Amino acid sequence: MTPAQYSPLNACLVLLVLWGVIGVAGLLRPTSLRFVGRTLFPLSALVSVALAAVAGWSLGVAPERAILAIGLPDLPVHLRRDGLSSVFLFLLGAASAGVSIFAAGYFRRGHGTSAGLQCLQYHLFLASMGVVLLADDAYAFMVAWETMALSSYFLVTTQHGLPEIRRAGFLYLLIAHVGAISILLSFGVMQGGSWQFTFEAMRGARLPAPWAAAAFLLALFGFGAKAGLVPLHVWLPEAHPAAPSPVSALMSGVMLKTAVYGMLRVTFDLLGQPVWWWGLVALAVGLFTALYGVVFAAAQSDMKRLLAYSSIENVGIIFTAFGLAIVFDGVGMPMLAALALIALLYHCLNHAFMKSLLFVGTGAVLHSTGERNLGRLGGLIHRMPWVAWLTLIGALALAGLPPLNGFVSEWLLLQSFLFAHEVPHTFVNMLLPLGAAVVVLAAALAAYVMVKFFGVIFLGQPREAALARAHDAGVLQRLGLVWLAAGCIALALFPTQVIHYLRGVVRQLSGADLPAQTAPWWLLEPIPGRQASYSALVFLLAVTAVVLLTILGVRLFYHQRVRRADPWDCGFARLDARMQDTAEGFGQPIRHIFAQFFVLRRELPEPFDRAPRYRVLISDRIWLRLYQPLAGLVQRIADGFAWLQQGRIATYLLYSFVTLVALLALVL
Amino acid sequence: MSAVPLTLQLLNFCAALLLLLSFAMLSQRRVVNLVNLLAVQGGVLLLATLLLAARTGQHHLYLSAALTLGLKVILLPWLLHRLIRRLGVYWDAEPLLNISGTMLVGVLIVVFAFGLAQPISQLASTATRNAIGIAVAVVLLSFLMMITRRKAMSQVVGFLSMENGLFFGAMSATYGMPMVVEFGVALDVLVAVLVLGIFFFQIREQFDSLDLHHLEALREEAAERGED
Amino acid sequence: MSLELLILLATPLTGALTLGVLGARRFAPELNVGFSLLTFLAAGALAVRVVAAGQLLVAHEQFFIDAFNVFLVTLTALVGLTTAIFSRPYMRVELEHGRVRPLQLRLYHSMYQLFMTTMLVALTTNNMGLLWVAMEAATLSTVLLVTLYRTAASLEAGWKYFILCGVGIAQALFGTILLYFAAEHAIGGEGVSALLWTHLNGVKGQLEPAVLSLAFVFLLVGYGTKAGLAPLHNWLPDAHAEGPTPISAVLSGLLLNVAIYAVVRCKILVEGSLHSALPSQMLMGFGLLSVVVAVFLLWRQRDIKRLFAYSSIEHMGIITFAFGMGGAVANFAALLHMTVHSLTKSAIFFAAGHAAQKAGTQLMDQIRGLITLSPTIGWGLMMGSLAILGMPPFGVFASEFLILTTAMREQPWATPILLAALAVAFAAIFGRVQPMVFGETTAKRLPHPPALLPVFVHLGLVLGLGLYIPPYLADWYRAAARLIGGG
Amino acid sequence: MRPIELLTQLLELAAALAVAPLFLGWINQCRAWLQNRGAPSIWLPYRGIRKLFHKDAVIAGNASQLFRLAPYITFGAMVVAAGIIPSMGTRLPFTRVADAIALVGLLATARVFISLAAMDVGTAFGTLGARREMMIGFLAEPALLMIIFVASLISSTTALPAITEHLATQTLGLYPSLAFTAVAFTMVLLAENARIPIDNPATHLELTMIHEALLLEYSARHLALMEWAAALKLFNYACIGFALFIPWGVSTGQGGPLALAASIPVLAAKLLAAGGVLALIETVSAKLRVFRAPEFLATAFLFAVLGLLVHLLLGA
Repeated sequence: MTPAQYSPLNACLVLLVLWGVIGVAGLLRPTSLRFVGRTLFPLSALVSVALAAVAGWSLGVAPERAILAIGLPDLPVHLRRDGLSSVFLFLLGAASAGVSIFAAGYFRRGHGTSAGLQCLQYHLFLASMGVVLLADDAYAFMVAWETMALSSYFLVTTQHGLPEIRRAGFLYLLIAHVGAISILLSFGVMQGGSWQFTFEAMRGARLPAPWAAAAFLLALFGFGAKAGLVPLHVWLPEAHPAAPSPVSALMSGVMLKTAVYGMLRVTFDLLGQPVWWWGLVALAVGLFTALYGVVFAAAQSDMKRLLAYSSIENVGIIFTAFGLAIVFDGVGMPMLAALALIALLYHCLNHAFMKSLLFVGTGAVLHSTGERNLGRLGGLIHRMPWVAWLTLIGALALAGLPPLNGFVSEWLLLQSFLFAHEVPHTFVNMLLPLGAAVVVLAAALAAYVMVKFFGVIFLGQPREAALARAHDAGVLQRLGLVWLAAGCIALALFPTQVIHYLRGVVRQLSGADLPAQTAPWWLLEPIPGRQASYSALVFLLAVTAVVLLTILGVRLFYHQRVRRADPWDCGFARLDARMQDTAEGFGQPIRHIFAQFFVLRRELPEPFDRAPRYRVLISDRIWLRLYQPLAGLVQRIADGFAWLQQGRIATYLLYSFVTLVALLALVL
Repeated sequence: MSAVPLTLQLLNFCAALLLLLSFAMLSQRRVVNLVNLLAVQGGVLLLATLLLAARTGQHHLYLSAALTLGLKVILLPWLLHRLIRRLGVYWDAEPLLNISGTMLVGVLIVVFAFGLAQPISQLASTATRNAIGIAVAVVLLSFLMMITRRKAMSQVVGFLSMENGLFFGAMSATYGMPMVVEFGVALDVLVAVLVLGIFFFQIREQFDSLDLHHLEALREEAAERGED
Repeated sequence: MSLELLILLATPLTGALTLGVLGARRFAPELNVGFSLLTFLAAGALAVRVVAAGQLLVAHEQFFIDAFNVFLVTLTALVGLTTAIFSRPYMRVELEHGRVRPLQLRLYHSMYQLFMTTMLVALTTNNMGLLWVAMEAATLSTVLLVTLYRTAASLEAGWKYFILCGVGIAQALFGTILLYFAAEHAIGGEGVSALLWTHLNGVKGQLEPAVLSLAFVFLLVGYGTKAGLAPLHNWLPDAHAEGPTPISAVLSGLLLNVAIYAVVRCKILVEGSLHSALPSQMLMGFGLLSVVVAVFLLWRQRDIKRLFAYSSIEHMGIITFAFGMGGAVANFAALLHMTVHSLTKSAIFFAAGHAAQKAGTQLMDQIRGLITLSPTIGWGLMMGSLAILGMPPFGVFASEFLILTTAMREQPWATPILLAALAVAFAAIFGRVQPMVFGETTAKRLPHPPALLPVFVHLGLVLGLGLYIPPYLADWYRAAARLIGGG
Repeated sequence: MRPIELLTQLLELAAALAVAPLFLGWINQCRAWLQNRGAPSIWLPYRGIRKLFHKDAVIAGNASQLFRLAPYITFGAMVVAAGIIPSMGTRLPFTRVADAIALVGLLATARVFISLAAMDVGTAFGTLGARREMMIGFLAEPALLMIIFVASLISSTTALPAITEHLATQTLGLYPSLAFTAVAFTMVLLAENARIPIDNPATHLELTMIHEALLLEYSARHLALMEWAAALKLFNYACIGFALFIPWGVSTGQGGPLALAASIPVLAAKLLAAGGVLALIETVSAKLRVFRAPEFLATAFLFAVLGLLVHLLLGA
């Protein structure tokens, strides 16, 4: 296109179409790994980079519209790109670039869906996420939304030979579908009887308070189902491990964020004026989800399930920030609302990079060891240094430790929590600060989880002999890991620059904004005058400086001699690798302290067992208490209806007769 | 009463007779007698049609009278009798609801039907206004009969008497439907009975009996869920 | 009498007679396809003409084509054609399995064409009496097809189908009589015209409400039975499950539509005379009840064709509910839903039929790994099920989108029920289909390549309708929606 | 930045590095006195560190780079922390880099690296120690944050020096809310620095210990750095306590060299007192089972929350 008619929106569309083309191209030679893996996926990574660039560049650009000639008769597909879309498009592009390039090296021969078909589904998934972010009318949004669910479902069930994977896929698609219907109903409320399903009309529609609340709650349910808010989270720990690692990375890193995007779009853009108590609902759900997720993450012994639960935790934190923003916005504290929203968006970006990094890291481990169970891993830092050290970055970031990026967003969130006591509602202003404590507890637990994750996989001694044959990631995989890690570091070291862009987005979204930033470029001081400031860059430099000085000093004043010896075995000379602490053991304090979260089933060995074994089965209380009874209820009702249908024709005639007489009596 | 012309009195008499006949069917347990009653019902219908034709002088009524004679008085009873002889089904088993109970329900139905017909009769300009109530009653009674019977054959008889009720309703309310429809209906009834005949033989060779409890296999039995 | 209409009605009739003679020959299936094709062409021509020249009133006003029924006519002819194409290899295989004998094949082909005739007559006629006759004839022509296999189960199914629909349709006749009665009153008794829908529609304002409400009850119960509305639906699953698959496809895809069509025609008249919400409420009640009953019975099915029969009941419920809500959007959505449902559902029955043939059973627990056995069937079944479950970008989603959003505004009380029902339906159907399509297979390959062209043609159309509805089609729907009222 | 500020900064760092082991020694001294047994030399920690530096480092065969890097990182983190906390003056150029929350994060980072290093060798004890250390950590952090919250509510900032300055220059010096939080803080301090009642720094009985289990595989210079870092950590916590609860005496505002000079003895006095108090607590209380630790820290958290509510209620 000529520069005259060049617009970011068109560029994005072209790139999305390109994704589609690449996907279809995969069907040309569906079984050729060389073609699909080594050719198409790198190309798609390039497209991702381009998308990230376009979106990033368009952050400041004013909103723009487009209307395509497809869709329902009175409702062609409306598209609109504004700041919010751009942020998430950037997220999509930047994260998927790393994941795609990793995936290029990830493909293997194996039964299940052919590589070409996976390629199609994968790119359909990416493109539909893009359309979700650009859609400007309910129908286009819903179509893209469900296409996203569908394509990811097929990706999850790549290995559809295994029953548990089919089960995971089924659960995932079921909950996604229910959520989608709820979103649909929320749109039905928001169109306000105008029968205009464009978002433009919804912005215009002024709903009466109860209707608006209904729309919000329906949306919260629907998007919460996709984001994995408790108690709608059950699909997440099933689906993420089932999917191939790059797909898990995308689902966790990007797809969950589309739900956040939808929630922001509905609440701040379409409904316009959020009411403060909505925020309390979101806040409560978010906090509970965060705690629930991280506690379960700590108890897992499958590395991908662990990451999945940690995703639930982060979604919880994001929704906490969301609720906080609504509360502030509702009671007329725009500056703090802006702060909370910035924290929210920042955390979305962070999590996209960290979680994708960790998932592809586990992918690399899985790839070279074929093992997902923490109990059979260990000591891989010697075999796979690249993966180990790059994953360490992700782990530390996810643990919310300075100077990495996870800390920045949590710091911003806590800063905004500090003002919660100024909310002019008694009780609320007392309870909100406790929310901060929950967030910190979740963050600290996240550190616990990450120590477990990294320590058990990469540190210690290999728990299985087979691990000796583990090999480090290939070039393409390394490239992907490096890209994602670099993203984490960039987000960590230049928060002021990121926030500068996010401010514009937030202003566009809710009209709220931070005061003018006065701090120097290297110093993050969101609200000048409060002296609450943080500079990751200097921080890092200081620590490194001290460390280097120390090392130097030690070398200067003392010697360098190091002897290797066996570890201290307390005089019990037959210690072996299997006597290390297991993942279950590491989770034990959590199980002890948060006992009421779990339903535990233990198998303890008898003193004289020939083959003593210790097993702990941890199950989700919500699954047992909510979902199984639900299924049982449906079964019972179904049996009741079936009882009415006993095959006797006289009975059926009786039904008709009674119906007839009843209706006649009705009109009589 | 003297104001009412004779034909009209006769018509009302026929109507009453029809109602009586359907009660008789309801109480009757011998299939052969059921068929005979059906034939008689057809006869009464024929009589009513002729009377109406004579009174209103609408010619197409004669035609439909002829149809009635051919189809409902002669052909159908003959077919059914043949079937009964060929299949050897003479008795219906004990009905699902005992006779007296059925009668009681029948009476209630009649009351309901008359109540239902009230508003219509108000504006019926035709000669036999109050006959509609009876038509409804006959239809519902035949319905009841189909519900309570166990043999396929008696259900069919019920079905046909329902058709008769409809026919009577159509005539008394509107001097019969347009001819196109009349023929269509007649054709359908005929085909229906033929199909029935085929059916009966198929059922017979399948179960060597026309007892309906053979036809209760397709039901919603407990199905354990697979993986889901 | 317009030429297209003549061909449209005459072709299947002659087809019925010809095949009644030649139906057992080797080329009979091809002949069947040929007649269906001719019918379809005629329907297309008719549609073009009506779209061009507006509504059509021919043969002493006995036949009447307007926007409402012309698209149903086209749809019927199309599905009739594709089903004929599908039944070619299908019935061949049945023949080789020895499930049917050549003579039965003759019956099958001739009755198939007869059934098409009755459908088309029922759709195009202007005479409520004739409509009734055609509906009854439709029952009679299919009842012997349901019992084609002569198994105990098929006989039972046929018997129930015959009795229940016969009794039901008898009520419809009484309703028609009452309608006639009221009309005669309003118009004055010049016999024939008092049953012509156009006339009735003209004078519906003066029709006696008391009579019409009675008439509507009888008509609703009568045609509702054929439309499979709960609790009058009991014949439907049996008939669908036990008959040959092509018949299940047309029963589900066409007969139900025509029954709904009849109900709606009556509703238009009655609403015009009653000026009360009663008919709408009845429709909504029936609709919701059907949806709920159907989804919960879906939950416990083991037979693949029974499963999708119940899903047909569910969708008829949704359509009825939408018509009950009324209003431009809802009617539009309901018409769209009729179209996409009959396309999708027949496609599913095609795929399911082949699947059952390949696996040699209709029990879903014994059908596994279709996707490895025959990818086309597997994907066909999977995509069809997802489409019927309202997954975008398929057209079913488009109509459900409109229906649900409308319900949320107009009848918010109903939405929780619908939400729950759709969720249960999804769990039930998808939970069954997924293991059938995926997983490890057991069955062996068959000589005859499956005729899956129809499946993918249908699904393609449904997909297209989901993404883009061509303007003239949209105008059809709009005009029809306006006709039905509210718009 | 003014030279005086730089001077203060450097002085603080130097003081921390120098005095931290001494503070440890002083506490042991006091404890010995309280348990009336002969006290070891107060300089003992220095000797220990010096000795360790001279030894040859012995490392487990399968230890990775992480294992060798951890001590330096931990030490570095502690030094940087010392640079953030205003122990003598509040006008520190470096403190803008990190506020109280970042400080908590910094301590957490150190903890994570120690734990990872402990898991690296892959003996049962290392993992056990890491596990317990992380447990204490995630229990203590919320309490610590609540404590900081109260202080920063009072002075409406999270920057530690600003808090100190605000509290120190406040006319009304008495905050009931701070009284509550002071108790909470003391408990957190004990837990975080592996003191009785959570851990016993004097024992080497593997199954009961936490801190020692972490260091089990370390020797020589690495161990020395770890020990020094531990001392620094204790010192830092003490200084945080001073900054929040007894801020008086630090050179605030435009305080010149004199004020700075004056703040040195004040700090010394505070440290002596704090050492005494710690020794006293450790003497009168017994070590808890590991799974009593949650209750202990929950109590600390409760006190902090009470402080918060009291502040919101009384505005003081």
